[in-house]
This record gives sequence, structure tokens and C-alpha cells, in this order.
Amino acid sequence: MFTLKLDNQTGDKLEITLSGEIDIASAPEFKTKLYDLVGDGKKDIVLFCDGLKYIDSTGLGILVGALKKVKLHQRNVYIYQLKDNIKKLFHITGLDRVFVLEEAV
Amino acid sequence: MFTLKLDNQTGDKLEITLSGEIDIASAPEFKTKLYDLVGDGKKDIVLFCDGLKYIDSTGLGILVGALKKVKLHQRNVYIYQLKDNIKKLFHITGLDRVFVLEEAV
Amino acid sequence: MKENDTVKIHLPRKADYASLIRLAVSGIASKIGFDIDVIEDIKVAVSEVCNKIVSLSTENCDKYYDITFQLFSDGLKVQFKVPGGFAGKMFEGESGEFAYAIISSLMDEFSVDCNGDCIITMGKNLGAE
Amino acid sequence: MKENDTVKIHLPRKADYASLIRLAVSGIASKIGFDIDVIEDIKVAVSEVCNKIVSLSTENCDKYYDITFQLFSDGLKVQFKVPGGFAGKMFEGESGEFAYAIISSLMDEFSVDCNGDCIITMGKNLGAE
Ligand SMILES: Nc1ncnc2c1ncn2[C@@H]1O[C@H](COP(=O)(O)OP(=O)(O)O)[C@@H](O)[C@H]1O
Ligand SMILES: Nc1ncnc2c1ncn2[C@@H]1O[C@H](COP(=O)(O)OP(=O)(O)O)[C@@H](O)[C@H]1O
Repeated sequence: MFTLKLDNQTGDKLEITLSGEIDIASAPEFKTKLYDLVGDGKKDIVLFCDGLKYIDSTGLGILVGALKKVKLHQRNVYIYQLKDNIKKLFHITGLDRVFVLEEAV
Repeated sequence: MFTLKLDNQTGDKLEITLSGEIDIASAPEFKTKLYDLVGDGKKDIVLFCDGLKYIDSTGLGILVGALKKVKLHQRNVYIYQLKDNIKKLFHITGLDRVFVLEEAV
Repeated sequence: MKENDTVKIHLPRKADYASLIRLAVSGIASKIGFDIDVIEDIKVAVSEVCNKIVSLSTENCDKYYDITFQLFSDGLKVQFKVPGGFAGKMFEGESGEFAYAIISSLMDEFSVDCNGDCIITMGKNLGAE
Repeated sequence: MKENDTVKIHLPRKADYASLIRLAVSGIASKIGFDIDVIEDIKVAVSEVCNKIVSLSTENCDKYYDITFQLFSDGLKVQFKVPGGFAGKMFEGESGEFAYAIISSLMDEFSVDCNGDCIITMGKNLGAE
């Protein structure tokens, strides 16, 4: 089970809080909800992840999909406060150099 | 994993605290430790069980074995502060009428 | 009973796997939607059979055994297949009688069907209590 | 490797069993004595393979699959048997590459041996990190 919460939406930025577990069971719902918010990709995406406990390769693929959409408009995806076990997955896959990872806000 | 702790020993009474899980893996050790303390069965046995989380039929059989030893000397086994899920097992097996069960000390 | 999934666990006849069984039963029973007290009861009942299988020696002493869980939308069935002579001894003696009483009382269904080998079945229905 | 016990889990190819797998892996890995971070890594690696098995459709689309755990005193081996054509596709594409990178990095051993069907093996040694 995961939750995706839209915290704030301005002209050029979406702030979203992710928490729980994004696994194979919850991935389809995560994809739909995230891509709905991302839309054409004309805004920067900020993901707060301090409550995110688990994400697998399918979830990472979905994040990359969102990144690709916003990159088309010279926008970016910022990921804040990843837990260590998840940050490790970003390092392993090289995604730490693809997304903008930040410790604190 | 369980622990059996001898709290107090007087001329006619042994006070013992049981905690943890008494399952098939820990039953042999529980039997040895308990029967060592019970000895010939010339003392009353008081068992404090508020930290006992799990006991199975093998563990119940071991308690009955201890009871039989002390009954030979007109002694008894007093069981205090059983958790509800374990008290249920004593009711089901009729052992609530064989041992002296008490809520508080 | 809309759904009918099976999970089978093949595991060593060793006492140290008792905690793994309790963990697996929790995971399976919580998928069906039992509340925490009922999950506890199912863990106790399943463990009682596992304990007997582990602690009694059998003629043809298999080193492994299987637990089969059938998950329905409205309940859980758990089955064990044990050699015939063995099943006769499982619920004998003091702790065997305790085990029988505990399983009968905690579960909605409990049967031992022998035809050569014995099938021990126990079932719990969702919302029965 | 003094001990060599096997635990086999036979379970539906359905996404909702992901949490049961994580629970079972925890129970098995903690029996060997891995610390909590390593247990987390093993859960992630095993789940990656399960996810691919669940999400990809196969030609001969079995409804169930097996996970075989071998427990040693100094480590854990996990094996999956999958159809050959299927194994070729598991680690393709973006999320397939991520899965491959994750498993390779988190486990000490990771191999896909094909000879008709494919055997996917991953292993973790106790005290290797
Ligand atoms: N370790 C990796 N393994 C596989 N693909 C990777 C890895 N690291 C990054 N990628 C790729 O990086 C891409 C990121 O999207 P992209 O639009 O190319 O970003 P950028 O232009 O900033 O590199 C994804 O398509 C993904 O396939
Ligand atoms: N529900 C039950 N099922 C089987 N045996 C029981 C049950 N309740 C009590 N017993 C028996 O009660 C006995 C208790 O020991 P015992 O010395 O006979 O105590 P008492 O003399 O107080 O009845 C045990 O041997 C046990 O077999």
C-alpha cells in the first residue's frame, strides 16, 4: 500500500508526497496517479519521500517515465529525503545522476 | 525464545517468571529448566506469566507434568497474569480448572 | 468463494522452522482479511499440527513435509498429508489431547480423513465469529 | 556449509502475493542470521525476480510458480525455474535493466543458466559485507 498526496501546485511546480510501499501490486495505481498529475510535463516535479519504505524496479521505471515527460519541456524531477535503503537503489541503477536527489528541503 | 527466571525461593514456595514463546523449538529447554527447579515437588509453584506470549500443547503438557509432581505432596501450581490469548488455551483444554489461575498477585 | 488460490510450503521437519510457519500463516491469513485475534488463533492451530509432525518419529521418516493453504474470499483451508499410522498417534497422550481440543475449538472445521495416508484439514471462515 | 535445509514455496503468479514473499524471505533470512539491512537487500532482490515472473506473460502461462530457498550455515541460495523464452525477456527494457543491476549489486551471486528452461540463482553469504 502506498499513498500519493499532492501538497502544492503552482504555475511551474508540483509538490507531491509519496509514502508506503510501491511494489508490483501497487505500481499500476501509482503510474496512473503520477502520470495524471504530471500531464504534459510542463512543470517541475518535487517528490517528498521520507515516508517511502519500498520501491522496486517497476516503480523506478515509472519515475523515469515521468522524468522523460518533463525533460521534453526542460523541466526536472527533484527527489527529497529518500531513506537510505532506497537511495541505495538509485545509486545502483545510476538514477542518482539522472534525477536531482536532495537530502533536505 | 523464552526466558525462565527464578525470582524467589522460600521453604515452601518457588516464584518463577516466564516470558517469551514456548514452542516446539524451546520446549525441551523449558522442560529441563522447569523440572530442575520443581525437583521432587515439595514446594508450591507460582508462575508469573504476563510476559508469556505463546505456549503450545507441548508446553501445556510440561506444565501438567510439573503439577503432577507437586500434587503428590499436596502442593499446587499457581499461574498469574496470563494474557487473554493464552488464557483461552487453558479454558479450551480444561486446564483452568486444574491449575489455580489468578489475575493479579 | 470467488477466489481460490493455493500456497504450498515445503519445509524441513525441524523444530526451528516453527517461527517461520507462524510468520507465513500471518501473511496468508491477513491477505484474506481475518482480524488480528483470529490470525493468532489460526497460527496456534496450524502450529499444533506442525509440532506433532516435527516431534513424532514416523516409520518412513521423511525429512520434509508440505503445508497447503487454500485461500478463498471468505475463508482459509489448511491441509497436511501425513502417513496413516502417524496420524493415529498425533492426538494421543496428554499433549495430543490438548492439541486436538485446541484445534477443534479455534477452527471452524477440523477433520482427519484416513484412506491409507491421512489428510488433516482445518478451516476458518471469515466473519464466522 | 554445515546445514542444508530447503524451503520451497509454491504460490500464485499474482501481484498481491508480493507482501507474503517479503514476509517469508524475512523469516528465512533471519533464521540464517543475516542482519536487518542485509535481510532488506535480500527481500528486494528476491522480489525483483518475483515481480518479473508475475508481470510478464508467458507462452505456457502457468498460474503458479515455485521459489526454492536453500539454507546453509553460512548463507542463503534462492532459485527460480522459468521457461527459456521468458528468462530472455525478464531483464530487458528499462525496468528490466534496473532489476538486473539491483540484483547483481545486492547479492553476492546472481546467475541465469539456460538449458531449455532457465534456472535463476541468487546467493548471499553470511558475513560477506
Ligand atoms: N543504470 C542504468 N541502467 C539503465 N538505464 C539507465 C541507467 N541509468 C540511467 N538510465 C537511463 O537513463 C534514462 C534517463 O532518461 P533521460 O531522458 O535519458 O535523462 P538524461 O537525458 O538526463 O540522461 C532512462 O531512460 C534510463 O534508461
Ligand atoms: N481438557 C482436558 N483434556 C485432557 N486432559 C485433561 C483435560 N483437563 C485436565 N486434564 C487432565 O488433568 C490432569 C491434571 O492432573 P491431576 O493430577 O489429575 O489433577 P487433579 O487431581 O486436580 O484433577 C492431567 O493429567 C490432564 O490429563
